Amino acid sequence: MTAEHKARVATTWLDGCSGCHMSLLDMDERLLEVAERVELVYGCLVDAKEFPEDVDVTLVEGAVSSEEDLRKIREVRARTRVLVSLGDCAVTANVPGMRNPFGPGPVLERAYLENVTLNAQIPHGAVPALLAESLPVHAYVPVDVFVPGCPPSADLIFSVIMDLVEGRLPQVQGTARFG
Amino acid sequence: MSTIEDARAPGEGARRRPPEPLVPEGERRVSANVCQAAGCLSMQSDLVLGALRDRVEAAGLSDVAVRRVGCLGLCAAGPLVEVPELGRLFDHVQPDDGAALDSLVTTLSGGEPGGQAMAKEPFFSHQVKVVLERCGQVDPERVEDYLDAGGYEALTKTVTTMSPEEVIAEVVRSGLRGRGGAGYPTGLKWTTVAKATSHDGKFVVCNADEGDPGAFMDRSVLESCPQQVLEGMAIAGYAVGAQHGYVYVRAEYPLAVKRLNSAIRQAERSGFLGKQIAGTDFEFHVEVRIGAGAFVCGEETALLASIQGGRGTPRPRPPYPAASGLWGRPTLINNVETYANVPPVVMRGGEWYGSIGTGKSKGTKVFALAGAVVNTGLIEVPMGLSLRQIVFDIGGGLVGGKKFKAVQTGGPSGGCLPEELLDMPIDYESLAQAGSHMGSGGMIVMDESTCMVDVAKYFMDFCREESCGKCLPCRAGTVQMYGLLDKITRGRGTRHDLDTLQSLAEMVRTTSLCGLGQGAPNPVFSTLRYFRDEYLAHIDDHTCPAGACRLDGGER
Amino acid sequence: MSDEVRTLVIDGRDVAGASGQSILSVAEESGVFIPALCHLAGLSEVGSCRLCMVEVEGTARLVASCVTAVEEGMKVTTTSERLLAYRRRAIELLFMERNHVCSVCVADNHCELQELAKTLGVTHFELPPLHPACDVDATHERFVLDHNRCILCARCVRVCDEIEGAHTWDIRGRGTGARLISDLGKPWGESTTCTSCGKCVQVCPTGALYEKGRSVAEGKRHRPYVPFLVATNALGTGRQL
Amino acid sequence: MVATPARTLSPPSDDKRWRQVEVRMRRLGHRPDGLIEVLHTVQELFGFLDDSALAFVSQSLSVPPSKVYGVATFYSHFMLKPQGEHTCVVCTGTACYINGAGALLAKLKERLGLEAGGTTADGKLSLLQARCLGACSMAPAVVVDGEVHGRVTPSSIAVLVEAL
Repeated sequence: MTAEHKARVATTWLDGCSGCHMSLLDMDERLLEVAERVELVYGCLVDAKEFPEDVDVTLVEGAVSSEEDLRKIREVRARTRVLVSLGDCAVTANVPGMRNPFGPGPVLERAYLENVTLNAQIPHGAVPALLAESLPVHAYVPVDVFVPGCPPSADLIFSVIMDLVEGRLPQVQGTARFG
Repeated sequence: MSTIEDARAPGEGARRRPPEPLVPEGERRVSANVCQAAGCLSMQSDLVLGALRDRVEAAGLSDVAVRRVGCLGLCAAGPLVEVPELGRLFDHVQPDDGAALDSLVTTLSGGEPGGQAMAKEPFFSHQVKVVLERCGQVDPERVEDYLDAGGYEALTKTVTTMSPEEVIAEVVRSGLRGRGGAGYPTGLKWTTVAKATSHDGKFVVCNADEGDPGAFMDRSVLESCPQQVLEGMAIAGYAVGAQHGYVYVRAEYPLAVKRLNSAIRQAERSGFLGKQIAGTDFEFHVEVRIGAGAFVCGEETALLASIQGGRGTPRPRPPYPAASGLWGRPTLINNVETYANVPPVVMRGGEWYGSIGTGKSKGTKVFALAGAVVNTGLIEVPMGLSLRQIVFDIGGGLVGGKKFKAVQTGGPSGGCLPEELLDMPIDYESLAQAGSHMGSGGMIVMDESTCMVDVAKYFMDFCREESCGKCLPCRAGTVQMYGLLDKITRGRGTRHDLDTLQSLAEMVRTTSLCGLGQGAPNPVFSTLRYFRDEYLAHIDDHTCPAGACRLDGGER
Repeated sequence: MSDEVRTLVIDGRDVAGASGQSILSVAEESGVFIPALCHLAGLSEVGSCRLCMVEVEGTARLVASCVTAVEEGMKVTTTSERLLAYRRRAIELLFMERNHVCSVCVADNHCELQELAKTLGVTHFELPPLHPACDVDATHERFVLDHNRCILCARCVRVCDEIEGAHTWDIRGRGTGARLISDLGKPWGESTTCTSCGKCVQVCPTGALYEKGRSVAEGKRHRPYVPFLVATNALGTGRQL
Repeated sequence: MVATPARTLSPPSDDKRWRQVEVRMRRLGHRPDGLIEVLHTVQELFGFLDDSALAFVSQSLSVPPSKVYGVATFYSHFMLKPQGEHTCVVCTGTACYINGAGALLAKLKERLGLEAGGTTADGKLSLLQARCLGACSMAPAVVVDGEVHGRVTPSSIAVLVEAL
C-alpha cells in the first residue's frame, strides 16, 4: 500500500500524564501493523511543529485545563475529521479535574506558595493561565469517539485505530471502562 | 354530654370559653364579621375588630354583634368586614380609618348602607360554597358558633343513625375525590381502609402539610373553620373503624395550629371528640403533629415517616398506607379540604354533592387565586368552571391591564396553562390532559412580564432543594435540570442542552420513587409544550422575551 | 415468607419463585442479571437507586424489581432500549454528583459503580460534573470514609443497623446535600457507637468506605459477605431466612 | 452496652428549661417516635439545637445519635446554630417570586453580606427564606420578627431592616 492511501493520523496531548501515549506504544509489534495503514502526521512521536490541515483521525489525550489547551483543541478540531478522546482525562477530566472543587486560586497557592521553600511565587506569563475548571474535551468541541480508560489498554487503542482506518465506527461500549 | 342540645346548653362547668366577642344578650339584628384569618390579620384586622367594637359600644348599638370570623375570601382587599344580614362588604378597613369605621357604624345602626353590595361583587359570582360555607360566618375559636351553624349535626347523624357501610356508601355516591392533588376516589380509599383487618387499631390522618408555593386553601380552612375538618375526620374514623387521628400541619402555619388545638379541646369538651361521642360507644381522639419544614412530607409515606419521628423520606408503595401505614397499621390519609367536604356530604347526601361539578369531577374545589390578578384570594367554585371565568370574572382580570400569559396550577409538579386553554373546564381530567394537574388548588396568574423559562427554573430550584435525597433520579436529576435551565436563562444554552433537558426530564419522571420526583419535570414539560419559543429565544437569539432574565451570554 | 410457588416469565424465560419474593431476587436465582446498587442480598430493600427498574407487561409504569413481589403469570422484561437509556443516565448522574476518579480510587477494579458503567456501555458523560467539595474522614483507627465516592446507597446504614445493631451511620441533610454521618455528625473516630466491626466497609459498593493502608485498586471486598452473616445469624436465632 | 434507663438521665445543665423538656418527653412516654415533637420543644425553649441537647434527647428517647442528627438536619425548621436577635424571613413562594421576591432577597443578601440562613456577625439579624407563607395575596411578603409585611419593595425592606 502506498503512502497516499494511508490514513492521516495525529495525536495530541493536553493536560494529561502521557500515560495514554505510553499505552499506545505498548502495542509493541502491532505498531508495525498500524504503521502500514497510518501516516502519523503530528504528535509527540513526530517532528512536526504545526498541527497540519486535513487530518483524518486525531487521538487526544488529556483534559482542557489552560488557555493553551483550549486554543490547541479548537485548532485540532477544525483540522480533524474524526476526533477521538483518548483516556479518562480527555473523556472525564479525571485527575486534572480533581482541582475543580477548589478552584484554580487555592490550587496555585498550594503548588507554588505553600509547598515551596525557595522563591515562592505564582508564575505569570511563563506558563499558560489556568481555566476556572479543568474539563473534558467534549465540553468545548464536538468529539466523535470516546475511549475511556486510565489508560485505555493497548489492545483497545489498537482496535480503535484499526476500526477507524477501515472506516468502521469503533465499538468500545462494554469493553472500555473508566480507571 | 351526648347530644347537640346538651352541647349547646350554657353553664357547663368544665367549659372555659375563649375571650368573648361582643355579642348582644338579646336579639341580634345585624352583625359585623371582621376577618381574622392570616391575610387580614397581617394587615391589623385584630385592631380593626377592637376599634369597631369600641365604636359600636360607644354608639350604644346593643343589637349588633361584632364578631371575629375566618377568611372572607377577597384577601387582596383586606382587612375585610362583612355585614351578612345586609349583604355589604367593607374592604381596606384600617383601624385608624375614621371614615370607614363611621360608615360601618352608620350601616350597622340602620342608616345608609356603606361598603359594597356583595351581590354585585364579581368576585363572589360563580362561587358555590360547600367547604367554605361557614368560613366567613363562624368564630373559628368558638365551637358554639360552629354548633349554631349546624356543625356536628353530620357527625351526630352518622354515629347515631348510620352504619359505617352506609357512611361509606354516601361518600362513594358523592363521587368525592381526594383534594390533595391526585384525585383518588375518596369512597374507594375509605372502603379499602374499612376492609383492612387490624387487631390493634387503625388510624385516620389529615394531611395539612400544604407545601405547594402559592397555595393557602388548607391554611384558610384550618384558620377559619377547624371544627369542620375535625368533624370530617371523626366521621371518617367511624366509617373505617379508627379511634385515633392525627393532623399533620406545617410549622409555617402557627395560627392554624393554635386554632386547631383550641378546636380539639373545645370539641372534646363538647363531646364530639374523645369517648362516647354523641352518647354512643364510638370514640375518636385527635392529635396534632407539627411538621418541621419539608415539602416532601406532603407525600403520604413521607408524612407517615415524619409522624413517627423520622426523616421524611418516602418509601416504595405497595404496601399502601391503607394496608400498612402508621406503625404498620391500616391508615386513611386525606387532606384538609377532603375532610371538610365530608360533613356536607353526609348531611345533604352524596346525590346532592354529585349534582355539583362535572361527570368525573364532582363537587366544588377551593382555589387560592394569586399572582398578577386583581382579586387575589380564596375562592370555591364548582368543578367544570372555565379558567377564563376564574381569572377574568372572579379574579377581575390582570393587574394594570397587562396581557395574560399563563396560569400555573398544581404547584411544583403542576404546569403552566396558556391563553389558548382559557376556556378549558377546570376538572381533574382536563387539567391532566393539558399537562398540569389540580394539585391542592394553588392558582397563580402570570402576565407578559413573567418569563416561562425562568418559572420552570424557579420550580426546579424548589424541587432540588426539597428533594429528600433518597432516590437518585430526583436527588441528582433535579440538580442537573436546574443547571441546564440556569444555563438557558443566562443565554448560554444550546439546542443540544434542550434535548438533554428533555431526555433527563423524561428519565426523572419515569424512574423517581415518589410523586415529588415524578412530578418535578412537569413545569419543564408544560412550558416546553406551550412556550417553546421562549426557550428558543434564549438559546438562539440570546434574549428573554419577557425581559425577566439577565443574560450574560458568551461562550462557556 | 410463604412457600407458595409463583411462576412467571422473565425475558422470555419461564422461572419460578416464592410468593412475596422480589422480581430481582428471582431473577438473580435464575441467572438473569438486573443492575442494582442499593440492593444487597441480606439487607432490607430501600428501592432508591432505581437501576433495577424493569418493564412488566400490562403496567404502564416501570417497577423497581427489588421491591416488587413476583406475581403469578407476570411477564417481565429486564432489558430494553428505554431501560438501558435510563440506566446509563442514572450511572451518569451518580458519576457527576460526587468526585469519582476511578484511576486513583482505592476501589478501582473492585467497584460496583465502575463495573456497572462498563457493563451498561457508558463511555462518557454529557452532563456537567457538580464537583462538590467533599471531605475525607480518616479519623477512625482502622477505616476511612471518603465522601467523594459515596453514592448514598445506604447499604452501610442498613448493615450497621440491621445486622451489627449499632446504628452508627445515618444520613444528614437532604437532596444532593445529603451526607453519610456517624453519631452526631462528628468525625468517625470519635464515634461512641461504632464497634469497628467493618461490616460497612465490606458492603460499600464503591470506594467510599475502605480499610486504612489500602492504596489505589487495593480495596478488594469480601463477597458475598452479608448473606453469610445473615445465614449465621439465622442459625443462632432460628429465624427463618 | 446496656442502655442506661432513660428516665434517670440528667440533662446537659441545670437550666430550668430542661424540666419542661423532660415533662414533654414523659408525656410522650419516652417513645422514640416522639423525636420530632421533642426537638420542637427544645428549639422553642432554647432557640436552637446544640450537640448536648441532641445527645440528651438521643439517650432519653433511646434513639441512636446518628438518627437524631439525621432528623434534625432533614427538616429546615430545625436550627443547629443560635439565631440572630431578630429574624427577617423572605417568602419565595411562587406568587412572591413573580412579584419580585428574588430581587428583595438579593438586595438583603448584598446589604447584610449574608446568604439565606446566615446571621450577621454581631448576632443581630438572621436572614431566612421561606417556602410560601400563604400570604400570596400580599406578594411579595416578608416576615420581620413574626410580623408579616406585604407588598414589600427593595427600598421599603431596607427601611424595615434598618429600623431593627
